[in-house]
Amino acid sequence: MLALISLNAKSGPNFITMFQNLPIPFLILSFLTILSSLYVVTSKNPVHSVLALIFTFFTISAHYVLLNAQFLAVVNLIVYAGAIMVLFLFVLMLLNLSKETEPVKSNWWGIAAAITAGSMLLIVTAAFQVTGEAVAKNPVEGIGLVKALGKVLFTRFVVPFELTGILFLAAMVGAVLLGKREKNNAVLIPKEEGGNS
Amino acid sequence: MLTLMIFLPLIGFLINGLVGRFLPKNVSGWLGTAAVLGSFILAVMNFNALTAEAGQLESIHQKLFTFLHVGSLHVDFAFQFDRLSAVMTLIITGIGTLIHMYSIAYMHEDDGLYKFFAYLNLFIFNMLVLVLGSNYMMLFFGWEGVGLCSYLLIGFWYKNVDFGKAARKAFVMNRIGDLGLLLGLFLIYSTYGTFEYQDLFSRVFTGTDASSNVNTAIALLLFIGAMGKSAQIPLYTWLPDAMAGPTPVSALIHAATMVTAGIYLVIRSEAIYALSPFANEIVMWIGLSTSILAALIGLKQNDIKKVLAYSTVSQLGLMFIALGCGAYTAALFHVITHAFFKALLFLGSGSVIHGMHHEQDIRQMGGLRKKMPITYLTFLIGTLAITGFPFLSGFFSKDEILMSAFAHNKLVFGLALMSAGITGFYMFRMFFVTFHGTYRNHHHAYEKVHESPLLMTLPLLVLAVLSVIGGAVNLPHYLGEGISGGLHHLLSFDGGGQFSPILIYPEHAIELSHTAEIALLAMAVSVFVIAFLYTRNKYVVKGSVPEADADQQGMGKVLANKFYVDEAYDMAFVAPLESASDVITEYVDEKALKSAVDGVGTGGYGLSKLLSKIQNGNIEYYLLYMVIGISLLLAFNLF
Amino acid sequence: MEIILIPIIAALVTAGLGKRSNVWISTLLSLIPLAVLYTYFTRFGVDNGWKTIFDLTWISENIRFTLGFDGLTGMLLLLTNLMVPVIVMAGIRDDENRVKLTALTLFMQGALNGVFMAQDGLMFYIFWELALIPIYFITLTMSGENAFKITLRFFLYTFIGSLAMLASLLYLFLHTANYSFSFEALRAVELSRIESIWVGAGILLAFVVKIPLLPFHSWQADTYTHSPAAGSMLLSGIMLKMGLYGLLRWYLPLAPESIEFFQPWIIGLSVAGVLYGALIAIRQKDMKRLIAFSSLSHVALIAAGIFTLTAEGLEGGVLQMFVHGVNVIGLFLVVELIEKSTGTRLLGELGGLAKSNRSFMIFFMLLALGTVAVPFTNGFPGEFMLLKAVYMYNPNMSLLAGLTIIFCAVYIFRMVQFSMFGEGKHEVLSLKWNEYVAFGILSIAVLLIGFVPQLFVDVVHSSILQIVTWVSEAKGVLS
Amino acid sequence: MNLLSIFNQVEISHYIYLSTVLFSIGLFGVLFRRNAIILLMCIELMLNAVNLLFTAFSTYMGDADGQIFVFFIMVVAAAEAAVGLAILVLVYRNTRKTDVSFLDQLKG
Repeated sequence: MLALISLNAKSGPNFITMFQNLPIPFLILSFLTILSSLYVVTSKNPVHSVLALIFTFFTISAHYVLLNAQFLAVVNLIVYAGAIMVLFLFVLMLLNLSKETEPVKSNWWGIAAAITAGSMLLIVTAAFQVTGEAVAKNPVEGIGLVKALGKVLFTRFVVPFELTGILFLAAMVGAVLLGKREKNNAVLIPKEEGGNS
Repeated sequence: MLTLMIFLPLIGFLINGLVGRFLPKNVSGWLGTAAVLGSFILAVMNFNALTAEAGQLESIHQKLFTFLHVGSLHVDFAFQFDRLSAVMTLIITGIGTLIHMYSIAYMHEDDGLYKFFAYLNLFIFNMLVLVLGSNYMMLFFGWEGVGLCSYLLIGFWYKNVDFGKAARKAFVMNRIGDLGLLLGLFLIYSTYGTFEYQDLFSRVFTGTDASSNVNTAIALLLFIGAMGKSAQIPLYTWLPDAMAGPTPVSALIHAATMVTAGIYLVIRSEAIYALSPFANEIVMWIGLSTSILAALIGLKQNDIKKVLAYSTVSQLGLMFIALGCGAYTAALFHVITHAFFKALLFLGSGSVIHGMHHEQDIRQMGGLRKKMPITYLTFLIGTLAITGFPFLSGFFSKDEILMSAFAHNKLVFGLALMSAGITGFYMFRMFFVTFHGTYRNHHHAYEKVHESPLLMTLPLLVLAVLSVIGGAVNLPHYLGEGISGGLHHLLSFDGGGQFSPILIYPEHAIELSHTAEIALLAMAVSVFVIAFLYTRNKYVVKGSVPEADADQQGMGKVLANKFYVDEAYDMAFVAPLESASDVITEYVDEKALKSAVDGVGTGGYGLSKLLSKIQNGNIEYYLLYMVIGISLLLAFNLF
Repeated sequence: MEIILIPIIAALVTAGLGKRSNVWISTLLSLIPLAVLYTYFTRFGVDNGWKTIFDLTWISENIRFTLGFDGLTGMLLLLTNLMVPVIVMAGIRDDENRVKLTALTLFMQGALNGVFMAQDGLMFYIFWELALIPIYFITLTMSGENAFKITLRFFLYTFIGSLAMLASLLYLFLHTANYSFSFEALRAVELSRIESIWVGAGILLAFVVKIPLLPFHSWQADTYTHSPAAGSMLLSGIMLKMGLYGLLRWYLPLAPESIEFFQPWIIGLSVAGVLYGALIAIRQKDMKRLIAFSSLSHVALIAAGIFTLTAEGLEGGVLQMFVHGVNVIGLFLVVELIEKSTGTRLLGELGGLAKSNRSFMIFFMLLALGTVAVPFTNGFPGEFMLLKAVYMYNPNMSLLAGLTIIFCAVYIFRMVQFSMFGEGKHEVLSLKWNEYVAFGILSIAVLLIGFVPQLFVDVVHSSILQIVTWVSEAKGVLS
Repeated sequence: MNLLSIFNQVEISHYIYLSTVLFSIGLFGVLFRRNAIILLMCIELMLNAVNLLFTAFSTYMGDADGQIFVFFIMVVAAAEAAVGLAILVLVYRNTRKTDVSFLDQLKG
């Protein structure tokens, strides 16, 4: 951390002053994003986690709007908040996991995880401090709109686009296959642990 | 002719060694004898060629091949027959022949007779290489070779573990001396750049290549070798033990020839020794102390061969006194006479042992005079010769040593005279106890004691004659200038070559008046008379018998136990060495080093166990490791 | 090339024949390379440097399959191809392992020939490792209960050493002008002193482990003791010489700038090893162990001699390499026959064997004398030269190293005494034709070298001269 | 079109910090939680952090490619969630657990 601070001191505004000139909406949004994402990982109740995550996605969509990526903002809401998270919620409900069933991990594990994640954060920020250069601002009107995106997607990225279709197909088939109940599907679990009900 | 002379015994060795076991005993015996006899005859012929009236030669030199030529090292396999070598060769082959002959009878019962003769022949060969080599390397070959033969022959009766031990002791003690000799050789080579006697000595003589310190170092290192071979303090203890070998071996190797190799070495290196008075002093004092010590121990020994062994050590000490005083001729003279009478005594004792059915303890003997007349007579002559009975060979040679000591240092003379006097006591003690008095052995009936066969008594007789007249080789000058000093004239012959005489430097001239000489003679004779009368009174008139070792008291006990030197050596060298070996084996090699290596191995195991714990299948851990890994990777790239 | 291929083919043939092969066949097969070697000597001679006699593009244009021949190589090839027949003839017991052991031994012969002839650094390394493969199988599968542990220790040592050598060779390789592994190219690399010390240390480590010098020897005794006789013979008689050969052929020419740095260390360690091995040997009860430590002591003296960088030391070293090979193989053969006859090789349980078999006794004595370095046996000239070389380096060192002539007499004659002399408890079986021939070859070697060492020294003379020249040139560059 | 002229007030670095923080929180979740469903959610969170960064760069540099990538990431995320959840349901049916520790039973 000391290294980080010293790096900051070298390369511009320090950690506190860098927030001073920011627009209020951005600050509020960011604050909410971080808060809700923290709740996602710390909440003991999975349902709360899902709900917090959906909220996070909403805030991120708001960021997209701020960034003039309107199409993405909408898609994010539809796909993530709408589809994926509902899927999560649905599975939770289906398995009746709303209670706090998760085994508690020991403290040292939490500390280890925090240290590891923290050091990752530190390193990535430090990396930016060391190598980051001011990106030339080159805003182009309307690249976040469907029209512009569609043009790029169906010209330069048409092959990957088609490939994602295949990926979806595969995922769909896989999901269906996995979901199918089989007679003898306890292969994963040794008998003596008696997992099969 | 020279080569043939040297290689005849080797041929004998090869024949006996390879096919000896298929030959009848007599054949292999006579074969071995013939080889040495042939060698003797050739030696006489060579000697005549060397000293022929018309055109005397300094030496006959013969190079066979280059033994080694590497870098700065050049060693020829070459022989040099000069006057010193000639004298030694004659002793070796002459006495060798007699002892071979004697052995045919002495060893006739032994199954390994052919082997015995093979070893003896090999010994003669090595001894010839020693004295005939034309450089120090050749000397070293022979030096080691005779040591080996000595080992083989001491341990000849290999079934006896103690004999084997004695043999190894002899070899190892000799090797200690050899190491000194070897280092001396290295020093010679690095100083003078050659091993060849002629080149070397002319360089020593003319050049100022080396400081006197270096010469002293060389002389002392060579003397260490001589100590080992000639059984001087501190390396003498092997010689009495070496009596484990068959008696002819004791006569040939441990009395007449091999043990005098040390004397030969010093005489040969006279040029170097003469430049180092300090080394000479050391040689003299070592010789003196050895002479007295061995004589004292000899007083209380009851094994007939042990007495003779200590006597040999003592006489060798006397020779070194002479060398230390610069009386090289006297030393060589004593080598010759000593070879005669000591071989005689040993062979005589062998005859006694043979007659007594391998009994060696003189307390078990007595009164053998009547049963073994020839042995008795010859033994008497030998005893008289060694104790200095006037006008026998030992008288002249010993007196010459004493006189040179007198001229050099009165104290040394006194002590040497004492040593010579003690000789009289122990020799007569042994002689009287063995041949006079009453027969005391209860295991063998007196009637069974027999005189030895002719084959054994003949060499005795020959040697007895030589012991009587041997003094003629180098008569003192008070007997007349014309006939005296033969040996000295022989050795200091100067043919006018680059390096001429064996003895380059004049002897420390014995400038004594005739009166003084006569006085000294009188002292020596009176010491002899006292010894004779005292022992005769004690052992013949009173008929007392020496006590057993266990009954000895006070000083006698110390002497009977040989001053506890063997025990002291055991404590000081053998035991520490063995425990050092054990400690190193157990702690350093097994524990420290091996466990260090095994530590690497078990460390590897431990590490792999640790790593396999990491691979426990738990995905959370994997995740953690993955993230840590990525972090490290990034961090590494970053800084 | 033939000399490498023939033994390997012979190994395959032996393995293929299986139980149908016998001592005759394998002996004859192992003797063929000797004939080839003879033609090498006549065709190429031993003068005029290290001649390339086989050359083939291999991995690249500059990493070639090159074989060379000169006196030094010839000497080592002679040792290998003379001793392997001895081992095959008499050293392999007629039990279930015979075929396997014979095939592995023959394979080893080929690999060793490769090591001694390789003129390309990479080839040298590959043959060096290839020679380990047979010994790995021999020690692992035939050394009794502790085989794994012993083999592990052995291989830990050798692999670490080999890897260090590979690293050094690679470093040199990367600094060659055209990325070549050839001896000449590696030698031409100019190194600074520090570089040279590191490179030299890497190369040295491999050789020092194989020799082995003092702190790196603890693989030796156990491996020798527990391996079958043929394994011990191969290891001590020939494989050790790889290390010494490597010193002469690869270390000295490739990293001459580092010699001055290592010289006092290696000589010090060697002299310490001489005494260390001798001291331990004095009290060993197991004959094989005794010989192992005696070998440690003798080989250390060779290393010391080589590092004195004098002609006496180097040529004496090469001569002594040959001599030690002969003697140690002979002694192991003696022990093998004793063990085969009596079922034990512990000195306390033996005794009086001399009575039962006289010719065996003579052969044993001859080999023992050779080991003790009595004049007119093979041990003497080499030991003399080596001690003289050490004396020229430092007289005090030679005094210490010279103690070996005393200790050696102590332990060798102790072994002779306790096994052959005294009252008989066992008998040695009478020798068969193959054992007679084997002992005959060894005895001739013992006496021939003892009487005319110059014959053998001349063979290596020009090779050694060249090495000495290179080393002194490099020293000139430094100073 | 833009609701705020954000370029003038917010540097790209702020988005980088934000998304890094989000990513780290997701990472922490992945490491800390044992419930497989939460794990999947944390992964979604991390993916979104990346998406945000992509979008930010895309906008600041005036290049649409970044947003296309976000699009693809969403596709992959959706597929992943579908398959992952299907596996989860299957596992739950067998073990009555959604704990990731079941994975140490895998034999490979």
